[in-house]
Formats: sequence, structure tokens, C-alpha cells
Amino acid sequence: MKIKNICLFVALSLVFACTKKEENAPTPNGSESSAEQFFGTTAPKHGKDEIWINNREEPQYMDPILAAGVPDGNLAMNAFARLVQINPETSQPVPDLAERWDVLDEGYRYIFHLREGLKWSDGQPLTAHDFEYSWKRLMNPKTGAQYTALGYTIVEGGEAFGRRAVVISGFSKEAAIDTVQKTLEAKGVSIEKIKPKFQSTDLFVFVNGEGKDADDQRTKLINAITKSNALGQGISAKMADESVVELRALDDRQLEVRLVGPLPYFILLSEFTCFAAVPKHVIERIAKENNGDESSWVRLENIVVSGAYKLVKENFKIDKVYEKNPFYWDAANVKTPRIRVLMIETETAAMNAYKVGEIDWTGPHEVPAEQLNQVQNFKDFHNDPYLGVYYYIINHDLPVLNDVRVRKALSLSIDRETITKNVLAGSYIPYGGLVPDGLAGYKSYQQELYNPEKAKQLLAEAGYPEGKGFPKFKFKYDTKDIHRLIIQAVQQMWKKNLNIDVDMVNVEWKVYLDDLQKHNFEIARQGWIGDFLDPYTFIELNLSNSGNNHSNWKNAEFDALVEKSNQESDLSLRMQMLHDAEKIAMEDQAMIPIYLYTKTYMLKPFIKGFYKDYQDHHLWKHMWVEEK
Amino acid sequence: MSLLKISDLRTYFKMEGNVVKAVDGVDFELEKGEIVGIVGESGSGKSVTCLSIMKLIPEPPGFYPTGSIEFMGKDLMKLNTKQMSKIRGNQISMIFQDPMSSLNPFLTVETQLTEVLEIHQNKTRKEAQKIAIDILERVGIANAPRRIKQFPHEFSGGMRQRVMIAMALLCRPELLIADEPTTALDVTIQAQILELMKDLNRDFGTSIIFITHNMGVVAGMTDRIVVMYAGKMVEKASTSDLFETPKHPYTNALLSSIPRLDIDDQGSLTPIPGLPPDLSDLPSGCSFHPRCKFADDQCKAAYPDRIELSKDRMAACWKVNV
Amino acid sequence: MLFFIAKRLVGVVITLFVIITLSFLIIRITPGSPFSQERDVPVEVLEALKAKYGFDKPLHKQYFQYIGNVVKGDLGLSIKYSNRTVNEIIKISLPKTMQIGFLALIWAILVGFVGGAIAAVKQNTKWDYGLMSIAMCGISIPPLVSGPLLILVFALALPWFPTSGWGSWKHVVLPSISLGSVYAAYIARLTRGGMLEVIRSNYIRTARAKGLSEKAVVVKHALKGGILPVVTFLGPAVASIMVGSVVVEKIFNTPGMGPYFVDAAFNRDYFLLMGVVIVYAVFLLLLNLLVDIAYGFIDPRIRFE
Amino acid sequence: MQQATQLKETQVQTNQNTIVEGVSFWQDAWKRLKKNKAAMISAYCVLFLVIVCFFGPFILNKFFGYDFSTQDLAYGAKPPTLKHPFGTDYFGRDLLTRTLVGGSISLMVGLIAATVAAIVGTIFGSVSGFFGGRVDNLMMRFVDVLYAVPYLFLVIILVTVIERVNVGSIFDPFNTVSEVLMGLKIFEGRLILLFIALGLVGWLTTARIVRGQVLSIKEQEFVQAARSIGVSNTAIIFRHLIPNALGTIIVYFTLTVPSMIMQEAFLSFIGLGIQPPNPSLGSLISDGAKQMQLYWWTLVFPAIFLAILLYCLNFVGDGLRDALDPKERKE
Repeated sequence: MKIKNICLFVALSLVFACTKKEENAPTPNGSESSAEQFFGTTAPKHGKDEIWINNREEPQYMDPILAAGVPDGNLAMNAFARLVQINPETSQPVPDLAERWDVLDEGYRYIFHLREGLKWSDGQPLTAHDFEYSWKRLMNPKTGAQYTALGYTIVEGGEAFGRRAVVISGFSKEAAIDTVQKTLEAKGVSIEKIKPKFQSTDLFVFVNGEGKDADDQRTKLINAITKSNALGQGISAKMADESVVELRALDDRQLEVRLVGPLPYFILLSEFTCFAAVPKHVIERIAKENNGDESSWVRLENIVVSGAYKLVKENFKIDKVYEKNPFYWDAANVKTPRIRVLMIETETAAMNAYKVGEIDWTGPHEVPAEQLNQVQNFKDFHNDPYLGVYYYIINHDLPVLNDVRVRKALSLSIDRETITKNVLAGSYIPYGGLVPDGLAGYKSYQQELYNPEKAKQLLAEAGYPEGKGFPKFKFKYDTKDIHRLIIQAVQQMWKKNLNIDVDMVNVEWKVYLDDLQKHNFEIARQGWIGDFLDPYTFIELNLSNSGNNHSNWKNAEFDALVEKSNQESDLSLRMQMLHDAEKIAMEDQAMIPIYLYTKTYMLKPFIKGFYKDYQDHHLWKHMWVEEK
Repeated sequence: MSLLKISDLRTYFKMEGNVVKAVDGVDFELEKGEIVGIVGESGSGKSVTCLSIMKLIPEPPGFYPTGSIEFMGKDLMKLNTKQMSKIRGNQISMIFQDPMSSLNPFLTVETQLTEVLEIHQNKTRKEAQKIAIDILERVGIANAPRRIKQFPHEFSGGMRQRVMIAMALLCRPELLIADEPTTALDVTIQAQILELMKDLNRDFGTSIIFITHNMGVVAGMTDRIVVMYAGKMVEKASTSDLFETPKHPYTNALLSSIPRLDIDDQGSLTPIPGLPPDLSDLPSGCSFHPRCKFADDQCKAAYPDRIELSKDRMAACWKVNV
Repeated sequence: MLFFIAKRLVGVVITLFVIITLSFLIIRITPGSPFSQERDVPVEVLEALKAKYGFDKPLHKQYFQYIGNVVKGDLGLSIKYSNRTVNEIIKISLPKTMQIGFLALIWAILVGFVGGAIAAVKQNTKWDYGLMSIAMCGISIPPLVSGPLLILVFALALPWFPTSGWGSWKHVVLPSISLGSVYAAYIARLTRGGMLEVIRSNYIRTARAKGLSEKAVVVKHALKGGILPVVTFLGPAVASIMVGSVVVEKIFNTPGMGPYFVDAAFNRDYFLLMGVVIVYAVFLLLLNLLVDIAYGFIDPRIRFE
Repeated sequence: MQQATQLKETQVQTNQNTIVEGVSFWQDAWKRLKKNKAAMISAYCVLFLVIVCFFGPFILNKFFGYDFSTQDLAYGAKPPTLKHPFGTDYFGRDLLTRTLVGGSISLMVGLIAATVAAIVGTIFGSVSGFFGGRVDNLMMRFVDVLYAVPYLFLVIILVTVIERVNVGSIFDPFNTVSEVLMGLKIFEGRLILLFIALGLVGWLTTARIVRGQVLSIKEQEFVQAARSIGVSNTAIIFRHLIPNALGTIIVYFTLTVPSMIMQEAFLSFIGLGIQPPNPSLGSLISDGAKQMQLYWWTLVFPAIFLAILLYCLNFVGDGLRDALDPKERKE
């Protein structure tokens, strides 16, 4: 029959087209000595003056204080400078806009000294006042920054401002907090906690509730004191404003900040993008022009920056072009005049674009797991350590999982080696700890990784010999290939080693986040990338009162240890405490770590000045194109 | 010399492996100015005969195993499509049974009329328009200059058939083939259209082949009649002979199935029993034998020879002399 | 005619209103929030964000406010792209999708129409079978399959076109081929069907009987009628091709409007999602109206009432 | 006018055939279908594919020990060999088995979603057409509204919303069957959502067409007669109107199946499709598309399989339309 023939012909030609292509492409690469081979083109498609970089997607926020995801952060960190920067060779903090800083009061107080003659990209002077404004803007909840808490939990008085506490003032001497609390509660105010103001008789009152509820509480509280004189004459109450934050510009070049403890990671933290300076004069002008809406200050026509690169052109969701900012203090050492940033959203598309030279660096994208086998022998493939852990969180409210033997059995029956080697083609590192290894001065705790026999035994001890009677539970994950691939493998391992069945439940991202927040899961996957180079950013995940603790694992001993470590100014003692805390969490199998992230990416060989970085931060100002 | 001479015309269709003999041996002649009727039930092959004259049978599946159609000395069978196009609408025109669907609903009457003149007589649009209006008035359409701008759906059924006739007559053809032109119309309109056709025949001298299944219609209209059954010509005679002395039982049956005004002793009307045969599965012998009251073994065994009874008089029946 | 259009426009507005209301409700009852983040965000910040977009008000107030803004032509703020309005995003992305869609449509119509007409005229011949088989293949190979294959062959193996992105005419070629092939196939089939019906019709026989050449018969008499089913199909097709080429735009990473139907839904970018739904609805309703008007022009039997 | 009468006549003829000579109508249609070689060959192909899809995995498992979910990570993706004619996928699973299971799941999605669409559309359309007037107007406006809402948006939202509702248990008997044959429960989790969501979005065209049919059928003598002797509205709709529109419904059903399969593929592509390790042709293709540079077979075989399946289904649909459509019958 003719129709069938034609169909067959078309089908065959399709096959032919594919097979033929395949013979051409990878075989020569794979068979010849791989050492000299590159996956993509090796000559730049652009001049020496330019680098083409992938940023994965259009940023949600261009404002460094609001920047949330990796695409936001990558653009913000290159456009907005902070007081300190990380030396890419030593990973140690070194001066950037500040030329030096003093550590005072046993690590409680810092004074930053800004460089002389700093300027914004519009030529206006950049002063310590801009930093005061910027940091307070970060702490101000109205700004809507996701990292708000990162600011207000470390700066003295910041929490009162950031969480909109009520300040009670007018006490002649130190007030008895218990009495105040009782008196106010008698007036029907629901109080979360009361804290004294630093070096003052004033008190900060934090109320319970959210939204309108909380506002009602605050009004009630203020009325009780100012109208009904509940605490006596002369006592006044008002909402905490930014003046309660212990942060001030001493003059144009000196910024003083007082911390809640002798936090040793403060300088590292202050390198984080949200501590960048933003141009007060521009933001205030834009707000004035737009009835208080300042969000358009980052638009191309308005943006003014402090960092090495300034946005000069943008095509929404296509690309952004940055050019060297001549007003940046270190502009002389910025090597590449122009950076073109593309928004290539899928990994596959990024790999394709890299291959033909449309981008020089695949950027935030990972190399797709399925392609790793093929590309990992190429010279332009890179796989660097990355400050992140991939783990499974357990809902400890669930009776079955509230047994440490069950949790341990689940953990011990996962063959992480097989996962990283076969599923992930060797890119990640099997891991049994909470905090990634390799942070300066910290030794991570490691638990046993794979022991199916012991796992079986533990499960039997818990009352489920050979998985008998073990309820079928649901594994929740968000829609992404890599999670699916791994969970498929884990599902098989649990079936094989423990004879227990798991259903995979895939939900979309926003629902997934919602479910985590509401503890609406049994087991779920999670990955955590550290915000700064300190174990605390991981340890914090398991604190009882942490908003990021979705597993409801609570351990008083753990909480106390961590709290103590925050007040400890001796570095090695502090690290020991954190290590002990990690051990507590791991021995109770608070979560099941799977592997340590590494960052896989493709980078053209002609790009120089590209350093490995534990946080995958790569400043453009160090990079240049080497011509042959 | 006659205007049209059809000899041994056969039109077959190849359908799913079978050969359907829609027209299986038709011969007749037509003189200038003459009106010949072709009569038969539906499926008897009368329409296919006419479409074959115009070479409008789609090939494939249709094909002509034998036959010649001599028109003004030319054998139409031997003409190619292009040469045939020059004859269609120009020297031979055709009007169809259903005036509703035979006019293009998307084009104005003017376009459909003038294009004939434009292709056959190289007339300009203006000249063509004038001729078209004239002829529309001739076929009895009032207010022709306005109506010519209208679309077919704005005309009534009878009016549309007039338009069709006008279209057919635009080039003053030698021959007009009318394929059941009145079947879809009301009785009063039928009479008007028939009258119009007779007038035109008289005035223009156009020969007409008039196809119908209605004996009543041909009676006052035609000079001669060809009766067809199941693709074959079964009787051929002048109109008066046929009506007076029908020789074939089928003709007889057709005549007795219509009410007649010219015979006093009407008797009762007798419908023809049974259904016309399936052309792809014809009965043996005479195709009409299952419905024929005179049929005997001879009829079942073999198809009857044509018997020339006189000049222009023929019948194909074993019992013709009975 | 004007009355007909006016009447239909009123209908369009009412339908649009119902669509907006329905979508608004559906979107808001969907689980998940636009502000859900991987990191815990303090309640005070969430409140500030909600206040910025007016989500702190009761739902009915938000609804009336939104309707008011839509009437004024303001589709609100995007949540995902924080410093941009929905109007701006649509203004940027819609023309790009339309460029791809337009090119896809043009070649789909050209190829589909010619192919379908040839198949109809040469019904039951090798041409017919061949063309219709190709068309059936076209329908059976969605962009999901053709897109990656096109990249593989024409961007990676033969570096004639860029793999993805936007910027030059070259960026539009592969996406529009991938997008248009299915439509070309549909149009070919519809044209063939429509033409066949017309070619079998009596008035075509009349046209032949008038002595028109075969070409004139097809071009002058058959095309107009044969085009009708295609016109009917084109209304919704143009809307979906112009606005909603999600797969193609995802595969080729083009910054058009299509992906927002998925991404805005996944991000719970309420106003952006509403915006693209509205744009799509407007397109579809107006194009259907246009189709009806076009019908009136092609087919004189239809009167505007 | 006259044209309309003619059209009606045709329909009367059709309906007389269905009512008085119900058997002859279907026999006639069957005769026509049998004459359509392309449709018949395609129908046999579909039948063959269905059998292979539903029983193939069982046999492959019995004789070769292949199953669609058990991984052999060390083996990984290997090109086609005699042992694995379609090759193996990234997890070392036999791609032939996965393609067949995927095919059966895609077919199930197509059939069930199309059935849901046909049922909803038929009931909606016939009620609307039967009651006419204001009810009809209102119901059809509703259809218009849904038409103008992007279907993708509806599906995403529907999947997300009904994800929270557990509807699985009523399908347990079916699950038992599918588990024996294919080693997986088909009527579970996301798949059920897909059936419902796709069906709930895909009924609009059916509703419009059925309404049109019902509008003309209900004017006919036998319906009038049924009404005059006091048959209830429900009985008229279900005993008279729907059976008479059945031909058209079947035609659109066949044409809906491939489009549903395609839509499932599309949903898999954007991550809303089937849950692994269960495959569908769509999820296999979208996985294959990601790996095509390395393992071309993971894209090519499922893609060809899908194309052939759709190709045949479309031809069968076309053939059925030619055989059942009253308009075609006229000639």
C-alpha cells in the first residue's frame, strides 16, 4: 500500500537523519585521546572586549537588597559592590569599598573605614551614609527583601525594627521585664517576648500574630500605655523605627555597627549581596516621582551602581549588556570592558548554545545528568566543589518516621555511591553530614553511609521485619528531572533492601514550597546552598525555632549548643560546639543527607581569570579573553 | 448531414474492481433545429449519455471503451481537453436539473454570464455585459440590468433556471442539452420554462436534447424520443409513433404510469413493479425481464437484438412483434 | 453590517468579562502562593509584599479593583519580574510570539493550501496519496519532536541557524518551521476536504460545461468555496499560534508570550497569568468575529443579522 | 430555503435508517469502512499496536525478564541490539518494554480522556439542544467562554487543584488488571488527574456538534410522537436523541483520542504529565529529546511509535467519518 510506504519512508528518513548525525558528532570526540578535546567550539565568536555569559533566566530583582535567586545574585554582585570582597585565590575576605575595618568590644562592634573618593556611577559621592541607608533598607520589612532576617538578626536593635516591635521608653531605671509583661498581658495584649534595648532602659515588645491581628495587638499595646497609663505616668510607647538600629555613619567615611553577639562570620556575611550599598539619592528620587513606588530605580534608564559593571542595554528575557563602570574605585583592574549576559532557560538549550559558541560559560545551569557521561572527559567541562547539601527531609510528626531506627534504616539502605556514580554520572559526592566539608576551621561529622544489613536489622528492631507491616508512604518532590532520577533510584533501593514501598508524588514548585511550609509531606527532597562561608548557615536549618526547619525535628540540647556558639568569640571553641551540634542532629538522623553538591559547568578555554568558588560566585571583573 | 451523430457510445466506470456500464451502446442522430427527448428512470444512463457528449465524465473512474460522437463533422471523442473546452458553452451548452446548486453561489450572475462570452468570443466585459442583459431579458427576467448584479441565492428557483438557460444561450450554441431542466421546479414554473425552451428553439434554431423521466413533459415538446433502460437504448421513435404505438414493454409501462389527457379511456394507472436494476449487478439476458410481464425463458437467456422497424424506429425486445 | 459587528462586540465584551471573573477565581483558589520561597521569609516581609500587590484586601475588593484597572487598560504588576508591569511584558513578548506565529502561519497557509488544492484536484492519484500522507505525518509529529530534531540537524550538525534565543531573522526560522508544520498539515487536509466537496458540486460541473479551462475552474470557481473550512479553522488557529506557542518557545528559548501560560501559572504570577489569559481571549474572540465577517465577504449567502 | 429542505430530507433519510433499519445503517457504515483501505489497514495497525502494547510487556517480562521499571544503572544507556531492539535507556531499562508500556498508558489516557470528553460533551450538548431557547443560549455561551480560555491554563490549574482530591480507590478493579498485565497500576495518582483534566477541557467541540445534531433530530416526527405520548425528557434525550447522534459522536471520539495523546505528551513535556517510573510516550519523548545528542534511540523510537500510532488513529478517524457522516452518505 502506497500510504504505508510513504509513512515508512518518512519514518526511516527521520531515523537516518538522527543516526547519521550521531556518527558524526560524538564518536570522534570519544574515541580519540580525550585530553586534547573540547566539547564546544574553542574560538570566541566575539572580540577580546567581550564575554558572553549565561544567567539562566531574567532576574526577578535587579535590586541587590531584594536579590533572591542565583540569577538575581549573579547580576547584583557584579553591579553593586560591598564593603568587603572575597579574594578568589584565598577565599578570604579582603577590602572592597572599605579600605579597612576595626573590630571593637571583643567582636561586638565594628567600624568600617571607606576608601577615599568613592563615587556612584553617576559621579555622585558614595558615603557611609549610603551604607547606613542601605542596611536599614534591608532590615525594613516594607522593602520586602527575602534576606531581611539576615540583616536584622545580627545587628543590635535590628530585630525590633525589622519585626516591628513596640518601644516602651521613659523608665527611670532598668525595668522588671516580668512585671511589664504581666501588666500588659492583663490588658489583653498577646506578647511573644520582651527585650531590653542596648545600653538603655527602653524595652522592645514583640507581639504575637500576623497581619492585621498583630497590628491590632500593637495598637492595643500602645493605647494601654499612652492612653490608660498602664505602666504609670511618663511611660511612652511607639512603634520602633530605624533609629533603634545600632548602625550609623559616623561621618562620610566611617560606618559603625554593633552586633547581637561576637559573630565571627560577620565579615564573611557582609560580603553577601544584600549588604551592598544602593544609591539613596536615586531611590528617593524615583520614589518621589512614582508616588512612593521605588521599584523602577533598577530600570535601565535609572540604574546607578557602585560596582565594577553598569547595565547599558537590556532586552527582556533575551540578554543584558553590562559595561565597565569608570567610577568604580578599582576600574583600572577590571579587564573586560563589556559583558553580555544571556537568559537561556533550559539546561539543554544552554548546552547547545555553549557547543556552538553562543555562550562562553553555561553559568548557573548544571550540565544535565544525562549528558555528563559524554562531556566529562572534555577539557572544557568543570566540576567544582559547591557549598551545598542535597538531603531528604523527614516529617518527624509522622508516627512511623518518629522512630530513629526507622530513619536510620532508611538512610543506611541508600547506596549513595551508586546514585552519584550511575545516576548522576559521577558529578556529586556521597555524603553523610549536615554541613559540607571544606569550610575553614570546621570538621564535619560523617555518619555511616551504606549498610543494608544493618538497615534491615534496624527496621526489624523497629517492628517491621522484612518491611512487613510498614505503611506505604509518599515521597514528595518538585518537578525537576534530577530529583526524579534520584528518587527513582532510591525508590528501588528501599524496595530491594528494606522491602518497603514508596509512592513518588510530584508537585509543582509553588505547591511544593507550600507543602513544606505546612508540613504536608512524609518524606521530601531538599537542597540547601549556604549563604555564606560558615557552618552556621547549615546548622541553623535544624533549630527548633527556625523558619527553615520544615521537618519539625526539635532537640533542646542542639538548640542550646548552637545558641552558646553564637556568643562564643573563640573561633576553634565555637567550631567545636557547632560540630557537636551537627553530631547530635546526625545521630538522631534529623534528615537523610544524600550527597554534597558540586557545580558542573562548561567554560570556554579562552576565558581566563575564572576561579573555582565554593559558592559559585564568579566576579566578571577578574575575567578576560585570552587571544591565541 | 445531421448535426450530431452518436454511434455505439459506451461509458463505463471502474468502481472498486467492478466495471459499471452506465451507458452501454447508444446510437442516435439529431438534425439541426430538432428536439430529441431521452427518457428513462433514474440510473438508466440518460444523464451520463449527455455528460459523455460534453465529455464531462470524470476520467478516471469513467472511460469510453467504444463509440464516436460526431458533432458538425468532428468526432468529439478524439478532441483533447483544450479543444473540447472551445466547444463547451460555445457550440454545445448544457443546463442542469438543479438550478439551485448549478450556479456558483459565490459569484454574481454577471460574472457567471460574462465569463462565457469572454472566453469564447473575446468580448470585453462591457460588451459581454450588454449581451448578457439582453439575453436575460429575452429569457424573461424583468429588471435585468439590476438583477445581473445579484447573487444566485437572490433568485427564485424558476428565475435561476432562466438564468441557466440564458447562460447556455449566450453564444447561440448549435446544440443545447437540457438535463431534466424542470424536475426541481413547481408545475406552473415547469410549464413556463418548457414554453421558453420551445420559443428559443423556434427563434434561434437551436437543437435540443431534452432529458427527462417524465413522459408527460416530452409529449408536446420533442420531435423524436429515445428510451433508455439500464444503460441501453431500448426504443427509438418519433414522438407521435412512440405515444401511439409503443413497441417495447418498458415504454409501454412508462406510458401507462402517467396520466394522459389525450386518451379518453384512461383506465387505471399502473406503476412499474420492482426497482431499476443495480448497474454493477445486471440481471442476465434482457435487463428488464424481472419487471416485465411478458418475460419468458428467452428473455432471461439473452439480450434481445435491436429490431429496425422502420427508418428512425427501433426497439430492442424479443417480443416486439407480439 | 455595522450593527452586526457592534452586537457581536458587545457579546465579546460580556464573554471577556465572564472569562476574567472565572479565571480570577480559579487562579486564586489554586494552592500555592506567589511569595512561597525556599527560604523562610518573615511574616512582616510577606505582609509588606502582599500589601504592595493589594493581596491584603478581601478577595471581592481585589476583584473589583482589578476589573476597574482592566477597564482602564492596566493589567497590573508582575510578581515574578518585580519592576515590570504586565502591560509592558506583554508589549515586549507578544510581538515576538507573533513574529514566529506569523511566519509559521504564512508558510503553513502557503504549503497547506497549495498542497491541499493539488491533492484535491488530483484526487485518488499518487499526488493525492503522497501529499496526504505527508500531511498526516505532519499532524503526527508534534513540535515536541520536530523542535529538538531541527536543532540537532540545523543548528548543531549544520550550523546554519542559532540554537536558541532572539535577535536576527535566523532565530525565527526554526521555531516557525517547527510550529507551522502541524498547522500546514491541518490546512492541507481541510483545503483538500473543502475543495473536494466543491469540486464534486454541481456548479463546478456547470463551469466546466461553460467551457472554462481546468485552471480557471479551480481558481475562479472552486477556491472560494474550498477556502471556507480553512477560514473557520484559521480563527482559533491564529489565536493559538499567535499567542500560545508554548512548546516551541520553550525548546528554542525565545522570549515570546507562549511560555507565560505555563511559567506564570507555575510561579503563581497572578496578574501576569491573568494578563496572558485576557490577551488570548481577546485574540480568540476578535479573530472569531473576523472569521465571521470574512465569511460574509466570501459567501454572499450569509447576511449579517 | 430549498437547500435547507434538502438537507433535512437527507437527515430524515438517515434517521429513518437508524430507527427503522438500525442494523442496516451500521451495516452500511461498516460496508463503507471496509471499502476504505487506508482506514482498514490503519484500524488493523491500531488493533495490532493495542494488543502489542497491552500484552507485549507481559510477554517480554515472562520470557526475557525485562520490566519497565527495574533499573540496571551499571548497564546504562546502550544503542539498539538484538537483545534490546530499541536499546536501553539511561537507567539500563529495556526501551522496547518502556515504549510498549508507555504506548499502553498513552492509549489509556487517550481513550479515557476522550471518553470523559465524549460523555460530558454529549450530555451537555444534547441537554442544551433539547431544551433550546434560553437554556440553550446560556449553555452555549458557557461553551464559548471556555473556548476562549487557554486550555493549557485550565489543565494546569485543574491538575493542581484536583491533585488534592483522592479519587483512586474506585478504580481498584482496573488497577488489578493493569498490574497483572503491565506490572503497574494505571488508575492512580497523576494519571487519573490527567484523564479527568484533559477530559474536562476537551468536551467543548463534542458538545457543539451534538447540540447541532440534536437540534435537527428533535424536530422529527418520532421525537414529536414520543413527546405526545408523554415520554419524559430524560428518556427522550437518552433513548432517542443520543442514539441518533451516535454516529457523529463516535467520529469525534476517534478524532479526540489522538489529540488527547498529544496533549498528554505535551503535559509530560512541561512536567505535569505522568509520574516516573511509569512511562508514557510523551514522557519518553521529552526525556529522549533531552538526551538526543547522546542517545538518539531514546528519542527516535518512542517518537516513531507515537507518530505511527497517531497516524493510524487519524486515518481510522477519517475513515469512520466518511463511513458514518450522513452528508457523505448522500452520495
